[in-house]
Amino acid sequence: MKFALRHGEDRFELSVEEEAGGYRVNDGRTTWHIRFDDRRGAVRGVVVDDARHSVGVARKGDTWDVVLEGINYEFLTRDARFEKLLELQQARSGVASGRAELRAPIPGLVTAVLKSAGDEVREGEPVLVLAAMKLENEIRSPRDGKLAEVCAKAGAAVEKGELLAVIE
Amino acid sequence: MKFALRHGEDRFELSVEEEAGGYRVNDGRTTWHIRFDDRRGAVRGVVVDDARHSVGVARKGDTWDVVLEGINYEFLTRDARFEKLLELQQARSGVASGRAELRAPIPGLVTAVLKSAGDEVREGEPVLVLAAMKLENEIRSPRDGKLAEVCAKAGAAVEKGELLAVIE
Amino acid sequence: MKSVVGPIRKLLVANRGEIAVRVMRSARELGIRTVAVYSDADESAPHVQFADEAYRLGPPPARESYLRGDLILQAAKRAGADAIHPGYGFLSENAAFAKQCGRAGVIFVGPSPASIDAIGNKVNARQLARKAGVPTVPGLDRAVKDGEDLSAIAKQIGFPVLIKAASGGGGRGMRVVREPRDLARNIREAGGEAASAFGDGSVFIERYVEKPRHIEIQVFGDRRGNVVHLNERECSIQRRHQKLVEEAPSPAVDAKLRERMGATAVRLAKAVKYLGAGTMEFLLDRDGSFYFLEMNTRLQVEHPVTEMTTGTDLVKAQLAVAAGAPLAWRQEDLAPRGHAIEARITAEDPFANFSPQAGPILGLAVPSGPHTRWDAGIREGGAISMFYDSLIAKLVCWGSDRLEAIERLRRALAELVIVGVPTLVPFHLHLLADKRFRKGDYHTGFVENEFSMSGLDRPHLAEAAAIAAALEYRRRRQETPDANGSATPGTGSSAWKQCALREGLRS
Amino acid sequence: MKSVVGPIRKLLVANRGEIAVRVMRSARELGIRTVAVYSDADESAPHVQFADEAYRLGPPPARESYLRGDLILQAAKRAGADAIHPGYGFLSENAAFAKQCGRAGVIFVGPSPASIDAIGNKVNARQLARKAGVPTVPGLDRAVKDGEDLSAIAKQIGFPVLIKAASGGGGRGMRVVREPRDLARNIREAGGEAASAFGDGSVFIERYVEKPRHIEIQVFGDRRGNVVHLNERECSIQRRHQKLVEEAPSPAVDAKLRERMGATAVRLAKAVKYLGAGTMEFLLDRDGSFYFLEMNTRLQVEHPVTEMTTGTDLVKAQLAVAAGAPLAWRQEDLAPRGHAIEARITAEDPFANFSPQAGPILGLAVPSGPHTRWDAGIREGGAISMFYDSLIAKLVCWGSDRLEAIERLRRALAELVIVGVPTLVPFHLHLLADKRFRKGDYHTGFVENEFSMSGLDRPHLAEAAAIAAALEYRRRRQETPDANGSATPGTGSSAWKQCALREGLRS
Repeated sequence: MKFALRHGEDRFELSVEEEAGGYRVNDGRTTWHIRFDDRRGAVRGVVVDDARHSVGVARKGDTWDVVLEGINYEFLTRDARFEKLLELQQARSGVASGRAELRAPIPGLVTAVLKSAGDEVREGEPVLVLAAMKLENEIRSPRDGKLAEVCAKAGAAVEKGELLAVIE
Repeated sequence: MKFALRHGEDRFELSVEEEAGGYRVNDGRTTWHIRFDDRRGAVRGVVVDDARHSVGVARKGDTWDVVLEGINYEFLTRDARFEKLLELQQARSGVASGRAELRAPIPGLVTAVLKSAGDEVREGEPVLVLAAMKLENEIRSPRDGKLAEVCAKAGAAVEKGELLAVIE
Repeated sequence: MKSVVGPIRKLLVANRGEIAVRVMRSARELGIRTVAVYSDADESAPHVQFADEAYRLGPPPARESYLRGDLILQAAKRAGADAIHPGYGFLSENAAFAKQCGRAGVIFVGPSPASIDAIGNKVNARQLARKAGVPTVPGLDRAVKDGEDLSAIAKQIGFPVLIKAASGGGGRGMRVVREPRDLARNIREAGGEAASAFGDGSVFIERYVEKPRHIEIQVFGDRRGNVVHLNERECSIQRRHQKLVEEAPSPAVDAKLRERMGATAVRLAKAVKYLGAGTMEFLLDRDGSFYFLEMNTRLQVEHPVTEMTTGTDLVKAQLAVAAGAPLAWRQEDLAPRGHAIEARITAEDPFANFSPQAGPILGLAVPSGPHTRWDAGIREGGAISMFYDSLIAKLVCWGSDRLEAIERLRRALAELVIVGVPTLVPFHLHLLADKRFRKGDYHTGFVENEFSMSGLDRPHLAEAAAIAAALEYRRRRQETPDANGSATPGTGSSAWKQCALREGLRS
Repeated sequence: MKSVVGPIRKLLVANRGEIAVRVMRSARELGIRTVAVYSDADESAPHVQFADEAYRLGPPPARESYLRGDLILQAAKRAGADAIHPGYGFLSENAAFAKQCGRAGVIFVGPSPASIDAIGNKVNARQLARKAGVPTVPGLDRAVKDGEDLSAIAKQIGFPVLIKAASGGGGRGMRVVREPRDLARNIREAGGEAASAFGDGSVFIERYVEKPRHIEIQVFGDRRGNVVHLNERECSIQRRHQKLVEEAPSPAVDAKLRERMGATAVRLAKAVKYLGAGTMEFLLDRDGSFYFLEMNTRLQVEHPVTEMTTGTDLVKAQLAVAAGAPLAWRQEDLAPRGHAIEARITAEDPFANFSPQAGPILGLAVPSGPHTRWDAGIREGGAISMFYDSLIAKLVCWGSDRLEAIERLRRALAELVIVGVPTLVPFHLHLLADKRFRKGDYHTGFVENEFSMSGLDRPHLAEAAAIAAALEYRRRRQETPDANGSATPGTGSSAWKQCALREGLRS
């Protein structure tokens, strides 16, 4: 069975097969022999070849959160066929055409909306202010362009990843 | 909705209704106002009238384990209608007819079977020996009678509650 | 202003998170009943679950809940609480609230409003210090006035200068300015930040000391005027003036300097008739001279390193002196024993410029064992709210010497697993392995200017993490077709199809 | 017999549960790689997960796994371990295993086989003690012989007498006999129990001291012949000779008695050239006289109370002296500071005659906070196996005095929640509230003869528990029709019907 995973820029395409005492996992270049503690609960043991790790793993909405040596990895996990489909879709949609989305990097409260739909913005120019954890964060435009849409409203609470504005 | 619970000799028949901010629970004599922390996880808060408790609660097979002030309660939980059915069934079966079952009080290893089917036993007489946690426990007959059946075999591991012998 | 004194039988803790739990632990051990207050975001938070009683304050934002002194006093009245412990942050250094407590006949566990007024404000504190003969950093002895000629002031002090808010703490409203032309803008910005954080926009200016150490002295006073100190804490591991790691004793302070700094702090505390726990912050220059910065008139986040090296319970001592008892310690019993280090566990991503994170706590494995302390306000199944500070827990280790404490903390950090939000754990593991840190060779600018997280996210770790994610995904998918990954054993392939279908619909 | 000495880079821990984890923690802090061994029952147990490497020994029974010295040495060879730490129990006091380690070129972290032989056997130990001028309880200086005239011996000693196994510890093979006619039967039974527990059925007889205290002295020796003691531990809270609660210092020992008992223990340890951690057990009579009982030639379960009152890490010290280092402590640095108490958390039901319990750990909330230590070999999602000892964790608290330590332990016990198996927690909560215990007024027979759990299971608690069970049952039933109570939101009534149906089928 094949699995495609993404964490930030990194992509992993892993094939998994059962073998005696565990699994054989391959990413096209390397093969690992894995033992994975199958009890329930969020903290488990995983043995990669001979290296033993204590690993935290839990599903969070659409992603899988994995913690290893304190580092938090957030994986989008899909089977490989599905990943191909998704890429095709994205190629067809606006992603490749120069459209940029401004999404909330953290959950927070929108305390000010500085631009309106139709405004021109320069790269680095603040579009709105998001307050979270006692700090105010300016959300800036990733490039020069025109605001096609501003979805955020001052006073509204937004979730992480929520669409705030679209630049074209 | 009505619930019947048993813990050892104690029986509780509780009716539960939702009310603002929580539940109203009644056992026929007393009414309690309850708030119950609805997050997931095994350790939760329960407020009974004004008394706040931290409570551990988890399902274990057919029973619910509840821990309160360190004390472990094991409840057989069924709705009240079902409980009635069960009692009828038990009344019809051998429970009331003087048949006694010898069940393993703890999981362990049967290290010796001292009696065979057909043997007469007196109350308190050891029938077999169950080793668990470095101690040997003699399992004794609850009353005078004749062994109708001895299911336990020396050397076998038994689970808690497993039938070891039947006395008639 | 009369002060309320008397036995404490019921204590309201006007705070949340780890410090509320920590305060309630000591109260419990003293047989004092505990009362929690909470915002709607915290209805089933650990501090609420821990308390004997709990009262709702209001909606999640602090201004509508934990900063509402009036609602807190109402709750205290309803509960019949004799005393209020403010923790740190929120209303802990608010003289007006302390006054209101006094008027309502409730003990405020902290110094008198007069002491807070006298020394809690940084400008006043500097003046007080000068009078008491305590050295301060050269600077303006008062807040900057609107339209004032800044160039003259700055020339007099000399660049670089530091702009600081007169009220509050924690680095908000602080700016370093190296060039005269940046001065006016920074004063404006700092003032704005201070106004929104503390409700007081006044700022002042002082010389910026290069590569100093942040050393603070814990002091403690009773109602009879006795004051002792409990040695120093080293807090130079900071980022944007937020402390990340604290230790006691400081690698830069020897017994002689400890005695000098301690005596200075005690002198100043006596000058304001200080009651309870307070902290004098100093800058320690590389030449061994030290300057008084400000006083925090409350319990500090980092108090556990002092407790572990002196065998004390500072919260119990706060409650005792607040109730009128004399100090139970003599100065000579308080020499530091061994070494303790605290790692602040915040929900911040050290790989993403320390950006704060909110989210659910999906899994939690907590370190323990010899000489290891875990103070936390989180639990599995709970959540980190975006409405409050990102500090979620503290991990503190003691060792017979500094190196043992460091190695113990590394061991304990390796045991800690928090699933659901990125935390500072990888930062701490990296810092504790750093040669300069291990030698004790660091200053307040170390983390920002001389330390980097790059290269830490090793490829083999990401691979192992991806493998774990894939295997867990596979296991759950084989068990169940539903979105919550629960355990309905089903046939692998049909489950697979349903899952793919649902994900297809979602994209 | 040559002894193996040298630096330790990789340590195999020949044990399981809390003590294996505890030993590995110290090894980690020293930068030593850790190797676990496990039986099939422990494949994903905490001690296995904690280690850098892990090797399977065999099936669950200890005789086929943790007692198989040959398999353990094979694992050490495969792993390239320099040393083996035996923990307590299992092979920790087995001179033959220590000898095999030496032959295999692996450091046995413990005393030499010669020391174990000389003092590990109780009969030898008594003779040694007499020679060294250490008082012992009047009794037979050798094992009872088959067919010996017991009445003469008993008359000489005087009733009541105590029958004890010559090897092993922990109360197995022990009997008090008050009447001459019960003597022969009890010797036979004790011998049988000892034979099955320790592989050695020899027993001996001594006077039974009435209402004594069980006081033990921690000693420590290095390869150069230096020996120090780390004060006493009070272990009189026992049941069937199993310790339940231990504290340091003892409420019955003052500085003068501590010095006398300590000097006695050091003298005896020097007499056998004792290496590493060992414990001299004494009976303390009500008149202040004390009698040597036996020596445990290993780390004790209750060592944390010593660590917390002396600021030490006994496992690190064991590893250091095993590798040839001299003791790092001077006797004058080891005076006890404050007070520590340990509660043994065993899977035993105090409401059912302390019967041992096995089962899954379905939920776990662990205490923490100031001066609180949790040493455990369990985790949520794991299980208590019927194959091993019922000790699953230890909760230890320190306080500036005994009463503070007691109140802190009560607070911490109240935080502890273990769902899935009954534990000793209610026993501890009840004991710590007992007036006689709080006054320090108890002896080794206290729990069995003067203390009762009756009346503790208050009706309102059972009601609250029943209510929680009903509400949780209701919530899960409304959410899901499946047996695992997972989270598929469904319509309440149809879910209900399915559930009832399934349960009907099951009965």
